[in-house]
Amino acid sequence: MTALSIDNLSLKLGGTQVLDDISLHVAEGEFVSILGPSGCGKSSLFRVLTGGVAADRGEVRVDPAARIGAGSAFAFMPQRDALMPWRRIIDNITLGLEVQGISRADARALAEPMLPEFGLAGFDRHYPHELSGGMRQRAALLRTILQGRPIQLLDEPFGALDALTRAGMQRWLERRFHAAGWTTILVTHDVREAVALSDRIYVFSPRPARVVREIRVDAPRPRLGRPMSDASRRIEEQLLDILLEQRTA
Amino acid sequence: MTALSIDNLSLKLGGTQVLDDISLHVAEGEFVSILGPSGCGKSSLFRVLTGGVAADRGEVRVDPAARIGAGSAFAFMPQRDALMPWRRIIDNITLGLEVQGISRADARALAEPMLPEFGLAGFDRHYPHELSGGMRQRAALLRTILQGRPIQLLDEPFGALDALTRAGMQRWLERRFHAAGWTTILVTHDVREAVALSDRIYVFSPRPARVVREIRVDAPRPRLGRPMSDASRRIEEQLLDILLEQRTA
Amino acid sequence: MHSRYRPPRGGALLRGTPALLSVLCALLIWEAYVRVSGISPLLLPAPSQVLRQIWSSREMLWANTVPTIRATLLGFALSVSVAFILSVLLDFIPRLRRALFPVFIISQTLPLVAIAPLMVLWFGFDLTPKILLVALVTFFPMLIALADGYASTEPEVEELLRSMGASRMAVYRMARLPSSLPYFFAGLRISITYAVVAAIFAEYAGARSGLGIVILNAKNSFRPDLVLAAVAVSSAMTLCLYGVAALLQRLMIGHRCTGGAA
Amino acid sequence: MHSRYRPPRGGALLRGTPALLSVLCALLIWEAYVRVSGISPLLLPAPSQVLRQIWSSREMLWANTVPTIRATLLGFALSVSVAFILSVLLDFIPRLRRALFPVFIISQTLPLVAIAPLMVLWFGFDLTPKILLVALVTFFPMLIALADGYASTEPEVEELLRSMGASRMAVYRMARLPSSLPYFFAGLRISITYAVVAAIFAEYAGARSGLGIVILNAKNSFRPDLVLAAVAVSSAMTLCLYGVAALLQRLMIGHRCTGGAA
Amino acid sequence: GESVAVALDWTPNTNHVGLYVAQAKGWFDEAGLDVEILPYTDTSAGALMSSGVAQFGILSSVGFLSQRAAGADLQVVLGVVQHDTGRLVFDGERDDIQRPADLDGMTYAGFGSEWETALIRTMIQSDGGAGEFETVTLGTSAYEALASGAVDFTLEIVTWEGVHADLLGRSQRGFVYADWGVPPQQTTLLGADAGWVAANADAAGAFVKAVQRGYGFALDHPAEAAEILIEQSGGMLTDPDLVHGSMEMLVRDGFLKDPGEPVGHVDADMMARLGQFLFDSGALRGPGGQVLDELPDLTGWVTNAFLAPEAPET
Ligand SMILES: Nc1ncnc2c1ncn2[C@@H]1O[C@H](COP(=O)(O)OP(=O)(O)OP(=O)(O)O)[C@@H](O)[C@H]1O
Ligand SMILES: Nc1ncnc2c1ncn2[C@@H]1O[C@H](COP(=O)(O)OP(=O)(O)OP(=O)(O)O)[C@@H](O)[C@H]1O
Ligand SMILES: Cc1ncc(C[n+]2csc(CCO)c2C)c(N)n1
Ligand SMILES: [Mg+2]
Ligand SMILES: [Mg+2]
Repeated sequence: MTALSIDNLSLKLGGTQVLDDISLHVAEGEFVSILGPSGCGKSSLFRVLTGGVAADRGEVRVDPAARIGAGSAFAFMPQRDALMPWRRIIDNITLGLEVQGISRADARALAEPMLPEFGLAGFDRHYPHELSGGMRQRAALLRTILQGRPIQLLDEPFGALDALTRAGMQRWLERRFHAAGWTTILVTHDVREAVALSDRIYVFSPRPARVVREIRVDAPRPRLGRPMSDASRRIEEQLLDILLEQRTA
Repeated sequence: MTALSIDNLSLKLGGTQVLDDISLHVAEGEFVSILGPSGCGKSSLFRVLTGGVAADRGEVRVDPAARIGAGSAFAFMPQRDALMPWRRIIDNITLGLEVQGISRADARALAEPMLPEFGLAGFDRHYPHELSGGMRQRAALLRTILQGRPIQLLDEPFGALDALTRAGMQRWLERRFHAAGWTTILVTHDVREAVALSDRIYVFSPRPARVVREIRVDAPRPRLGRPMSDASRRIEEQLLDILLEQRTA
Repeated sequence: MHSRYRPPRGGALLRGTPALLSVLCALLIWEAYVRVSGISPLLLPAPSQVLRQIWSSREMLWANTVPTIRATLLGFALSVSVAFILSVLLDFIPRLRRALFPVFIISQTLPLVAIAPLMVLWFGFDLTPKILLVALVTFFPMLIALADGYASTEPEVEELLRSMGASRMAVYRMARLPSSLPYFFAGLRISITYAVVAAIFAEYAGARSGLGIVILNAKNSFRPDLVLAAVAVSSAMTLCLYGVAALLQRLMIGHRCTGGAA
Repeated sequence: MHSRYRPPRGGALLRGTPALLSVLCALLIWEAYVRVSGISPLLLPAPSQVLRQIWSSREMLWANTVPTIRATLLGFALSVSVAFILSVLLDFIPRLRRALFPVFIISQTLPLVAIAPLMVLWFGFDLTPKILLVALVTFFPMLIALADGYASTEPEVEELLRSMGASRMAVYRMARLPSSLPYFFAGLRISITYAVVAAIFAEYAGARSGLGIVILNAKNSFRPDLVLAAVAVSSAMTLCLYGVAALLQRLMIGHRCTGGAA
Repeated sequence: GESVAVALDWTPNTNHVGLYVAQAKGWFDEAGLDVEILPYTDTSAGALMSSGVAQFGILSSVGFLSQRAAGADLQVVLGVVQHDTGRLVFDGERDDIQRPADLDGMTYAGFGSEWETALIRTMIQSDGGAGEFETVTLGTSAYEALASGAVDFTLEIVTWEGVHADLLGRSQRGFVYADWGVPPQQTTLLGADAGWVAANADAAGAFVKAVQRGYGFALDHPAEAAEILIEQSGGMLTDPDLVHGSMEMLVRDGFLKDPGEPVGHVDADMMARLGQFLFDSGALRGPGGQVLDELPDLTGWVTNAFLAPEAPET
């Protein structure tokens, strides 16, 4: 079943054509990645989905079943963490739960057990400016996950993490997403990451973004934490080729 | 000749021990990377170097020859871009030159030819909030490079870039640094990047950061843009092992 | 707060020393000037004389300070509440903002000297006209501060909240309101000083008692020392209120990276 | 600015329509009330009568508006300049800030009604006391706005500048000053409305001519229509000044993500 | 010529007519004086004179006595009116006020001076009342407050506010101070900065004589003087009936001149009795604010030395 489908979306921002006739769809429980050169329009696509900007043309349809309650179907992790400087880390993390009307105490009770896993234990009482770049990113990720929405929109969630922390988070995510049956769209600039996590990958062109290729990753799972399979390696090379081609085109 | 030496540096921030007896040195023209887990204290080390915080103990010595004029010896690229929201991109990029007393017109003349290379052509008149995450990062990098300081401190300069844009920037950097004879300290979370670019690599422990290993990379140059040499691969594996060990320790 | 931006330690008392010194200095110069120049005490009395007057008239001054404090506090409370409620309304309904904001600006442009007597005639000589005048004078800075504060909200934070399904109300409560606090406190500290001045002015326009009446009577009786004594009392009172506002600011947003000055 | 936060288009005129409508509405209700209730024009003249009065006394009103405008503009210019210079000094020398800031707060707590007559006695009936009073009343909001604005500077940006070898002066010019502008303009719009009120009050305390004199004399001569005519002129004047301040804000920082309201 | 500024005690009214006539007729210029009639402001004429902003000023006799006792270097140089124009007034429709004793417990709209209390208390007590009433300091809003019923009584100048009330058909009644234990007084006077007068005796004499001539002209030509006042006061006095009515009353009731005395004559004895009364009431305070325990010597507080002995030609 299709959880989300985007049809012929176009967007202009301040005179710059950013999205050009984007169409894509994501099935329920599917993990889809978007790859594309920096500045092509990936984050802008997310802004359209979350209502941050209105598209000039095109349509976004969300599976009605995904809209639980009055809230949004999406949990969104922006590229820049958007932590509130006046809230302690724990209160930033529970923001989405608070919005959903969960009491502060309950929200904290939900969030606190996850702090160690995210390397934030002992920092829950700190303010965002007292955290490192990677810690802020993990706090933002945790804030997103905690909302428990059916569709997760993640905009470069691991950009500021070192290889090991990143691998740990990826493994955690994959388990968690699988268990929860969450639909996911991941924007990433890391081809290997996309291959390791995704069911399908959309490759975007340079700005204005068009979908230049859609690739199904059928390498056997689990793919993380073990030597890369040949299938994965092939797809990675294929993707790099497509990107390279786009670039020189 | 030693361009920069750091001896027994310790730093506490808001009750958290961040740096613990860090000693390292960088020779003139050398490219040194710092690898370490997220939140260990890499950015804090840079803040000590640029005077953002005062160390509790220890000493930083900079080669007097590196201190040209009255200005700082360092050109610093912070992890979060620190672009000024009220300045256009071009004026953000030329900020360092303006500080050095170069006229606005001259500074722009210096900066403008480099915009295409950084993928910012046509965006010089935009404000930072009209740029994508990766574009902001490239603007911050260009702002750093343009200062022409003898020592470059780069805090994850490619974190928000896709693989290809990143590779392009790395190549450009290597050429440019080589030509200018710049001393460089690169903080990165990408082991492969560190191996590809560095003469030496320091590996930091988790917080509080200590230097756990110093590794010389003697793989033949140029290393970028071609299949990885065996020497490089060995070093990469060695580094991953050290990091893993640290983590579980 | 980054450690180097921390205010110097040493207790409020120690930190207040330079201020006390400079005030003392000014008083000494003034005293010396009066004694050396031999200027008529009808034009400029010496601070020592003013002090003596404060002491000898302490009961009368205190009896007249109470109504002024009451008018100030009630009027200011009214002003902040109204400004707050209006700021919310105007923030939620842009149409209303465009329709009403200019009206509020106009309300602010009415010269006090013309309005105060009218208020007194309409509402009598009791607390009401004073409260209203204090509110009228101080509410606009609060409104502007709040409105500009709301406008300073990071769009990214708002978009994030909206992506979470936050209602307009929740966005307001969780993003716009906290973002406005630094502006709010700047406005608060500005308008609290005006509040006392406005209360005294209102008394001037018609009252049974209060520091304004003391000043008026002392002035008409050629008693500048008593005028200044009342002025000193009113200043002390304003300083206290300002201190409370500053303290509140420190308590509520002092931990932020970007806190208020002084 | 993100596109959805753009102010609605359509020219200043069109956007001003709701405001004009609401002001007109208020005037109409007032006119109707006066006509229906048959209230004595000595207590509350109708707006139409006030308008007629403005027209028939236009020369006298204009002759008295000029000195008020002059005092307002000169006093306000003095105030902004002094506040700016002081804010820089206090920003550069924290020791000075601790010593002087409380003194400025005290200066702000002095009740106008007590200070204005003293100023007139010291400086006479000419421009000087008016300029000084306007400056005294308006300079503190500007100072607070600037000081809080400086304090709102992102530490990251300052650290970056310092890493570039920027002098304290350059950090001020390139980071602290631009960061303070939103606060500065909030302060500007607050204090410009007080400037006119202060000028009129200063005239009340002693002047050869000016709107304050017109109001005071018209009131004592049982001429409420003339009082309101002068009030209307002063309001119009304040509105113009406010408009100029708002325009300046739009021109200078309107492009920023976080702009002022209204 | 010599620059001279005169301060007023109220917005332009018929008490000031001599000043405006002299100005309009050019008599100040003739005397070699450059005279400016300062507009009425919130700062009292006494204060303006003692700080040197003005050299002359219109004063009330009670105000003058209090200010001089408090140390202001003032001197009376001309009497604007020869008899009491002050009245304690209230709404004529009110049956509950028949005599001063009825005012006990009522609300008085005051102007912010201490002598008011002494004067009113004396009136009430001389009628057998307690002399207790509440004061609301209203200054220039006193008459609006009385008209709107916000207060019960206030003081007025019968030749101005009284005429105005009559014209409006407001029934208003009043008590004459002198009927109730207060010595008679010349309510309105021309005062001067005594220091300046001593140093500039010629200019002072020229000024006072020109003013005296102005009041003399008003006495002889009330209608013409009223027109001059209307014209000179800058558009504030738009009710000619009030000005003319007031001028007529001043002349008709003999306020401007006593037989056998020149226009502007000041009665030193009358002033001395008023001074004694204020002293007895404890309303005179010295420079430090202490109630005077000894009546000061009043010689030299008033002078007729600058007046022309006979009313000059008009
Ligand atoms: N003001 C502060 N108060 C308390 N702790 C602080 C403060 N500033 C920094 N820290 C702590 O210092 C540690 C090091 O931070 P730093 O930014 O140097 O990490 P980093 O190595 O750059 O990490 P990353 O790779 O995630 O950017 C972090 O754990 C952070 O929480
Ligand atoms: N308000 C605006 N005015 C003009 N151009 C804008 C505006 N907002 C975004 N853009 C442009 O839209 C393009 C797409 O931006 P977007 O943030 O979506 O890129 P991205 O694919 O997320 O890139 P990155 O990988 O670097 O984050 C960029 O070129 C940016 O300059
Ligand atoms: C025209 C005119 N009306 C009222 C006053 C105010 N005033 C001052 S003293 C006093 C009482 C005198 O006995 C009054 C009524 C004035 N000065 N001139
Ligand atoms: Mg992006
Ligand atoms: Mg870091």
